[in-house]
Amino acid sequence: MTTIDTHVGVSTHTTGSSFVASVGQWVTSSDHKKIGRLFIGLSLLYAIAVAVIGALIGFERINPDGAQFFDADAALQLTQLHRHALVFGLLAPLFIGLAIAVVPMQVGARAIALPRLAQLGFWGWALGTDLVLISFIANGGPGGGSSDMVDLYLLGLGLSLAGLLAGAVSVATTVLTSRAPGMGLMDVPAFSWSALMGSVASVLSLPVAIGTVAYLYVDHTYSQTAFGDNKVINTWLGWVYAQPQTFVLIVMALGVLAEIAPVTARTRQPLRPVLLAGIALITTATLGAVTQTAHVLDLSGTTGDKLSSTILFLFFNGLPLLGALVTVAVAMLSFKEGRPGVNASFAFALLGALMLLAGVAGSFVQHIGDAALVGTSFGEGVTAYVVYGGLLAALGGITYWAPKLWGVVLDDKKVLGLAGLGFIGVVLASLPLYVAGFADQPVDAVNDFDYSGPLGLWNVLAGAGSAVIALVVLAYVGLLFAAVRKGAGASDDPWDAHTLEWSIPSPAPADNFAALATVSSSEPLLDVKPSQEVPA
Amino acid sequence: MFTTGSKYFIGLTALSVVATVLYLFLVNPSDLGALALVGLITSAATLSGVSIFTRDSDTETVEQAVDASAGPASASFWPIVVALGAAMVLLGLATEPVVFVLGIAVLVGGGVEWMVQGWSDRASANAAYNSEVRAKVLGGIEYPGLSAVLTIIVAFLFSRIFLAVSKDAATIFFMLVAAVIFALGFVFAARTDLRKKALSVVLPVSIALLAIAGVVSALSGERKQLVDAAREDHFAIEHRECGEEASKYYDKHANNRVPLRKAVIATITVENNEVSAKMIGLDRKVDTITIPRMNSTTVLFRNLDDSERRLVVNLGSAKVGDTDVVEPLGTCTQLTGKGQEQVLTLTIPKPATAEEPFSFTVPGANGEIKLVVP
Amino acid sequence: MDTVSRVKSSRRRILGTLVGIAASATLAGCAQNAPQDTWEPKGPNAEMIHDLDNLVFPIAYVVGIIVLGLALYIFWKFKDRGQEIPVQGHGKPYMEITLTVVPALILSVVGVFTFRTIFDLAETQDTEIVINVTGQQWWWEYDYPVQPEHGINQPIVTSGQLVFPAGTKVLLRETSRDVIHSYWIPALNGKKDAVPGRVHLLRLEANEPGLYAGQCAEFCGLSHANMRMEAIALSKEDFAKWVANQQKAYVPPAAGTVEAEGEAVYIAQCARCHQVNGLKDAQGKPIISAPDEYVYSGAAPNLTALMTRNTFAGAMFDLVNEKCRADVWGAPSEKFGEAYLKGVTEDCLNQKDLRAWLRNAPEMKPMYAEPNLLGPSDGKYRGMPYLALTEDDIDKLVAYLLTLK
Amino acid sequence: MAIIERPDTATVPAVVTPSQAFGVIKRPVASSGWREWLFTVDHKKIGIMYGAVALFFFIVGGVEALLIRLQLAAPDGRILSADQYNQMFTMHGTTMVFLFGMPMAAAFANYFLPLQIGARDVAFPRLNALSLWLLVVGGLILNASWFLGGAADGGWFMYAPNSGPVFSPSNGVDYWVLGLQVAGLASLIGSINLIVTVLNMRAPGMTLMKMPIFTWMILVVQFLLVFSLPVITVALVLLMFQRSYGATFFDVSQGADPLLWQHLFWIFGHPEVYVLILPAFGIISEVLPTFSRKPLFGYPFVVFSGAAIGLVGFGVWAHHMFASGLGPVSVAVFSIATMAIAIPTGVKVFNWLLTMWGGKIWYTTAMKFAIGLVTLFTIGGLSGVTHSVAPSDTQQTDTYYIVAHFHYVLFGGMVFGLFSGFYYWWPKVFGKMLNEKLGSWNFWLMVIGMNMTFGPMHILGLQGQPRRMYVWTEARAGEGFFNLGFWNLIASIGSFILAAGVLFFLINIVHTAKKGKVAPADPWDARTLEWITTNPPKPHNFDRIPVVHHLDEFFHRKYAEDTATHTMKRYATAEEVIKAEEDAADAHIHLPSPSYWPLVLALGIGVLCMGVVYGVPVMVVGAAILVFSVFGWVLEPSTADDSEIDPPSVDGSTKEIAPIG
Repeated sequence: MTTIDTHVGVSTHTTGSSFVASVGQWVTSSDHKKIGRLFIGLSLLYAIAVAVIGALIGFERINPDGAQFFDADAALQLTQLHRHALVFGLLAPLFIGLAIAVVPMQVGARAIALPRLAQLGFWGWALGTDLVLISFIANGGPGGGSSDMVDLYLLGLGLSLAGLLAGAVSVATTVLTSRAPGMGLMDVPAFSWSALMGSVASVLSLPVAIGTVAYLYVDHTYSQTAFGDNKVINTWLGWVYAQPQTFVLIVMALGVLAEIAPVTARTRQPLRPVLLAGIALITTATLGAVTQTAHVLDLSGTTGDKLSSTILFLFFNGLPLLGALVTVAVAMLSFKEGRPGVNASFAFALLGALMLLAGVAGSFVQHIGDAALVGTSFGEGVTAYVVYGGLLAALGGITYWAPKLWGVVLDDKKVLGLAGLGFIGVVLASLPLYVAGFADQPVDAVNDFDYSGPLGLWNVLAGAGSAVIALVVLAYVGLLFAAVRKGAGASDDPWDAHTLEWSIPSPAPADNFAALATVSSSEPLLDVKPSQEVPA
Repeated sequence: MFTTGSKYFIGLTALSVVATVLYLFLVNPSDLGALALVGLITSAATLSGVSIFTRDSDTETVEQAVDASAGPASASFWPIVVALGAAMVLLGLATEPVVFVLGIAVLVGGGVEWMVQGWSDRASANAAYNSEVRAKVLGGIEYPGLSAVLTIIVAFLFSRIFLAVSKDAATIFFMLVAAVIFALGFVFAARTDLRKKALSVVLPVSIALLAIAGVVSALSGERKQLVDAAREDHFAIEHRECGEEASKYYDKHANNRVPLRKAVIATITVENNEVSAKMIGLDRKVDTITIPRMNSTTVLFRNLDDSERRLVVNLGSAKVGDTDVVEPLGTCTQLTGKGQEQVLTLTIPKPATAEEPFSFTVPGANGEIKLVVP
Repeated sequence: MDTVSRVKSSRRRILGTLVGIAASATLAGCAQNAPQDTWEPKGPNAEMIHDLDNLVFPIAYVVGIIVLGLALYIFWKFKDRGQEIPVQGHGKPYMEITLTVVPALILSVVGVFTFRTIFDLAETQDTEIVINVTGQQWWWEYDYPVQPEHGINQPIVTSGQLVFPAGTKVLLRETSRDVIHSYWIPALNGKKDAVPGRVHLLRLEANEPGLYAGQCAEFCGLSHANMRMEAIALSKEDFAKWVANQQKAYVPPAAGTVEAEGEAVYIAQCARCHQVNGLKDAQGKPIISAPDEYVYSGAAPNLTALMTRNTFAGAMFDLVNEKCRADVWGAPSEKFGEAYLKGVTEDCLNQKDLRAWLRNAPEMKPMYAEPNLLGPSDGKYRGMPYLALTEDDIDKLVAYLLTLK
Repeated sequence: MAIIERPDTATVPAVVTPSQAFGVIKRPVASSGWREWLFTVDHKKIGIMYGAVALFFFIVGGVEALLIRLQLAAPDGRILSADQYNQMFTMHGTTMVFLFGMPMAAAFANYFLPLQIGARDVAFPRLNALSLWLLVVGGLILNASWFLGGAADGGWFMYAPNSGPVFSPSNGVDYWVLGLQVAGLASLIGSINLIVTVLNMRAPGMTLMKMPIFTWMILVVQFLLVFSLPVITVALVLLMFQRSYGATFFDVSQGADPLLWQHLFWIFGHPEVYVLILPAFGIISEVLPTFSRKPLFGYPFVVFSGAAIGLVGFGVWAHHMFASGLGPVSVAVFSIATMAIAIPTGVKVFNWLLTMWGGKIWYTTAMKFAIGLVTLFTIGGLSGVTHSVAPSDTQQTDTYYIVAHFHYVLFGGMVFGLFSGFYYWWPKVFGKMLNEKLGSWNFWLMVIGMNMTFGPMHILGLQGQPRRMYVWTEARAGEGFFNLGFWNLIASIGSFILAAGVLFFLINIVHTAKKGKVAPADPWDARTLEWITTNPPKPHNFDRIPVVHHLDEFFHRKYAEDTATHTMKRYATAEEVIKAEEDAADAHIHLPSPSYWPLVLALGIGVLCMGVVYGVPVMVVGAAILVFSVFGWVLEPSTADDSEIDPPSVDGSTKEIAPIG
């Protein structure tokens, strides 16, 4: 227990008020909330951009002749960029940022465990992604024509992955080492738990990706023999963009739902261990992806082949689906105990989780060999469901924690409206691609396919869905901006929540907790305000 | 002295050494596995070093009151610098080597700063003392390093501006700049009360101005004469004309040697349209000059006439490379005005022959001085 | 003798007498007829210097004897014989000042004479003949610019022995092709460095025909000790003969003789570096050597009329055998020209050294300490390389060289 | 043993002190053995080590000289090859000037200058140690070349362009350049140190004109060094870049003028002559008065003539270049300036003679050597006047006449002065008297040998034998029994007699160390401050800093003039004077702790230098050591920890005797 109230670094750099000083403050800050907000802000920008690109791709796929807006090179780069930005511009940084911002507060730490590493993580990711962007613009993505820029793409990708890895390491370490006194690992709040799972999985899988990138770079630059030229980069690197690797991060989306649901229902989370197990299940199964073992259900061959194929299929695709279902189900179980009620953050989280379920289920179906969906735009639909579902869930989380991060409570009604609109957008952006997948529309292709007939319609719908999403994100960011500018002071605990972060002022001070309380249960705040608890 | 973490890594190092030795003896000395184990040794040893250096989790030296991991770390500039350095390295790898080298420098510099800051942050509980420790260790490098970098940047920018503007403009402009700097310096020296505030305005503004001017100049390219001059070395030999009129080659190339008068073996004078020569040590005119073979020798040319003249030395002819083309050999001074002098430095490896005598002439003037190389 | 020189000479005689007394004791211990003796001037320039010596050295002797005598007296007189400890006086200013002023006065007298002599020696207005002197590791090249008044109508290049007319004011224009050398004929003048890139002037004049020996005086590398020179003063008539001989046309040896074979060997082995004026190849084109392509400093001695010289290899070796050498060195000045202009005849030739030199020059004269370190000079030779000539070739070459007179 | 003032615990904050928090290496506290010497910052120990190093190199240089004389004893010598001979005379000159002459003067200066001005140490003790180690490193680099492909072969003057990579392709010149830069750095650091010491740390009452004459001469020398060493350093750097990095400062084909080197070298080289000789002048200016029982005659004149020699010495460098073709005007000016320098030098000789005039001369070995200097230097000085006359010099320069001249000046002058100092101060330094009988042998053999070696060289030179020739030929030796061959032989024989004289000195050292007589407190009835302490002095030199009232303070504490008889009467013995000082010992004496860093730093510089020859990786290692040791130097605590000091504090006392320093 301490009463030290000065922190050298904090006190010295909060005085400046000019623009330069404030930029300097953001650039040099090792405050996890600032780092997290940088991650969130930038990835929301990417979200808008990626949705616009998605819309363009959708509209591009109308003409039976192919080329609508772009020539073949540009179209190829555009699809590659779209895919890259969805995963590493949007999904991964958004959740790692959210985790960096929220997790230390949730577990009762005064700072993130490795603040400067997290800081390095952000800048590494941001600059790496910039390099990737540059390479795409200069025709250097996978399959691109400029050899130097392909190098740059690989190097930039490596840097951005390393940045994300650094963020993930910080998050995982925080949960493992910096918990408040008395908080056992099973007492960790659901979101922090999912963050732990997600970041540990990232820590285990991202190095593999980085290694692959390094191999590819060396090979591409110096020999071009081991892996082939840039046309086959996707063969080696495609898995990092694909399911189930992307599930590594959506556990945090489900974690958001699991965090918000009991608060909204004003009850303790029932079957909490099952919930945590469900979350863990997804990542455990997902991790197998890094082995690149074929996990398509293939029912040809001998009985033994069938058996092993089935087991692998069920393990890699079935278990994530099972875990996701369990997680959503147990989270919703709190409504059975508590009182029903809906607010914007819950709506976002729930809708996002549903989208994710659709995506995970889609992934399950996709990997049934007989369905012949591998290599079709069905996969794009899965990715869209997963990424955009994650986006919705993340927006729910941002809405939920906005008081702590920005000191504002967003207008519930407006956000609720956006949630609805977002839901429509995601469904529009994803479902038609499922359909198109059944119609054998090839993945990633843009121009060299006959999109005549109903296919054109599906693609237009998907494009429109992306556009809607872009608008939703834009509107959400606008709302957030307006609220922050207005500076409506949020109360310390607007949601009447359960976890430690709500015991401190809004917005949270730089060092989070003046005093560290010893906790004795999973819902420490409920322990100190028993009167508000709804009787079971 | 050894922290818990470092003990672990030291142990790991030792274990991996043992494992490697056993592996090498018992399993297969040339196997890749040995490589992996050596890698393990290296990384474990590095990590032990790092953890000893950073006093990882060494709570003994830190006052109990503050748990280093509990509070937020101080603001730090270095992570972004390191990230920037890494990005530059990678960008440089793919594009320009110079970016790569700069990136390495930034990376190393940022890394060192980061390490030292991390190390000093744990030196004691007293932040002021810690920053003093940091300053003591790094101050000796930072200030000279930074000022060197600044100096290089300023010098580089200035040079771009110099190269872009014309000679006269450059002279005047920088005389003005120098005057302004001098005046400002004087004011700052005199008005101690103003200094800090004013400096904080004047310095950034002037540096920004300089940067803009430098970048603009660099983009606009070097002034025409310089570009021409750079190209002139590529002048074909037939353009090297030593006539009465101005030569594009010789009259732009000032004689780049400034030999001492001691080394002048002969003086060739043109007066009243007549060429005459005197050799050092002889107090009379000569019509033959003898120059030792294969020895750099200097001849002084003095023009006493009104018109501009140049001294030409004819050194026979030679074949061009392996071809059969024969071209005259020789060189000349720049056009020289009345009463002015120029020198011509010659190193002649081959003697003159009867068929091809060497000589000094002055185009437009009468007379010829024979040049003898024995 | 005109009046001035008589006055000069009488002054010299008086000084000589003075010096004689003081210096005879020392000089008695000196070598007789040392060829490089600085105290036996044989020309006006060296005499000017010697006059100064005759002033300075006696002064030094006298001062030295006074001071050392005083010292000895003090050492004896004030020995500790049990006398009282003296009063602790700190000096006498008048004494001090006197002892400062007296040396200053003496030195200013010396200074005035020095001053005058320096400028006298630097005089070049009345030069009668100019010779370019170029130093190179480790020999000297002399080239005579065209000077019709001396019968020099085409350039003469020679080495080893500087030949010039006696009683004539000769101006040497010194320079160097590589490192700094110093030209020094003690009997005729002091030394003057030959510095690459500069032209330094040194005036020589010999009173009488004769042979004056010298030695490179500035350390110039490995074979510095082997860089000697000889200056040959000839009477004006003899000099004219010498000049005429140097310029005479080249006469190729008759075909079929051993000398002609020697010429072929010469063209094959030597003509790359050593120029012989007038030598023509089989097509009748003049052969112009290109030593700059093979030799570091860029030149090799010109061998036209080699046999008119008495030395070779930078005057390190005699080209004449000992008997003939003694004839030249020992000739009285009136007979000297005759003896010298005889040149090297077959019976006078120093066969031993010349053949050894042709056999393996680097062994005879250190030229590079470590041949493998010649990198910076592009592997060019410093001095004459080992040519791997057969004895047969050497015989032919010697026969041919004997025709170069 | 040193008196250590412990840090006052009351004033040291209890919080972490920087020395602990840095975790840097602590200051060493060696009390015995080799570490006591390696890490010491005590000016006396450093002085002794300087002396040992210099003496070692004196022997090395002497052996080189003997080999040279062996080669030249007869015509066409075969002892050495041309290359070996060139290396030999180059290294003989270099060694004797840079590794014997200067360091030996530095040894005397280091040891006696603080003692003579009543200080406890020099101003910057660690820099002092650095100077020593740099000298050692420089000497090692210079002499390492013998074993690494041949030493420098361009003469100690190393004229360009003969020193360039084309004409001297072995690495010898590179080592020479680097070694001299390092040794020059050592001298420069040392000179700054001594200047600051003299100007700031004199005992109370000691005005500049009450300073002992030896200290004065050392001060003048240090100023000479400060102004001349940068010049040679620049020249050496130019040469280094020319040789190692392709610069063309002396490359004639690139338009350079080789005379640039000569000017740079002699602007340093001429003051260097005075750097070598003035300390010897200072020594005998102490010895002569002591053994004549009279103060120095005309003290102010000697001081000012010393300063004048130093000053004018900067204006006469070109007299080494009279034959270089400077042109008559420069030659005339430098000729006259050179004559001018004879005047203050003459003043010195007269003052020494007049010091003895009316004295009560006690002929100890030290005195004999001092007298030897006076007479031999006079001869050298007079021959010097003969070649200040430029036209004569064109006949004399680069001949053995010059060799004779400067050996009379430097051997008859400098070496005799230093030997005088050995005999005079040996009891002070080691507490034992050098044997006078062996000393007598030493002196007379050296006098005879010296005159036999260098006297004939006058004749050799005037009769036309140039220097730096690895062989001389009989053909140019002249006729008669006394021809040049005879004199060459005599010189060679003389050199071995000379060597025998030096050998007697070495024997004397061993003899004295084994069974030398223990020195009384004041064996010579001396006159200056260094004798107001024990033999050898305590680590802190003086128990109380003496207060000075007179020039020759110590003498005046012993003697006073009897006003009745006007003679000097003794009123106190030396022991009584010293006792009086000890009784009033100072309470707080604080000496710095030893340090590792001067040694490490010097090694780093050495490695850095080798990098010039062996490539960038070596240089990087050297630079790393250098940077590391600079940090160590700056960050190390000012004293060792209290707990480190041996023995530990007793009863919280703040003053201890500790065997350090």
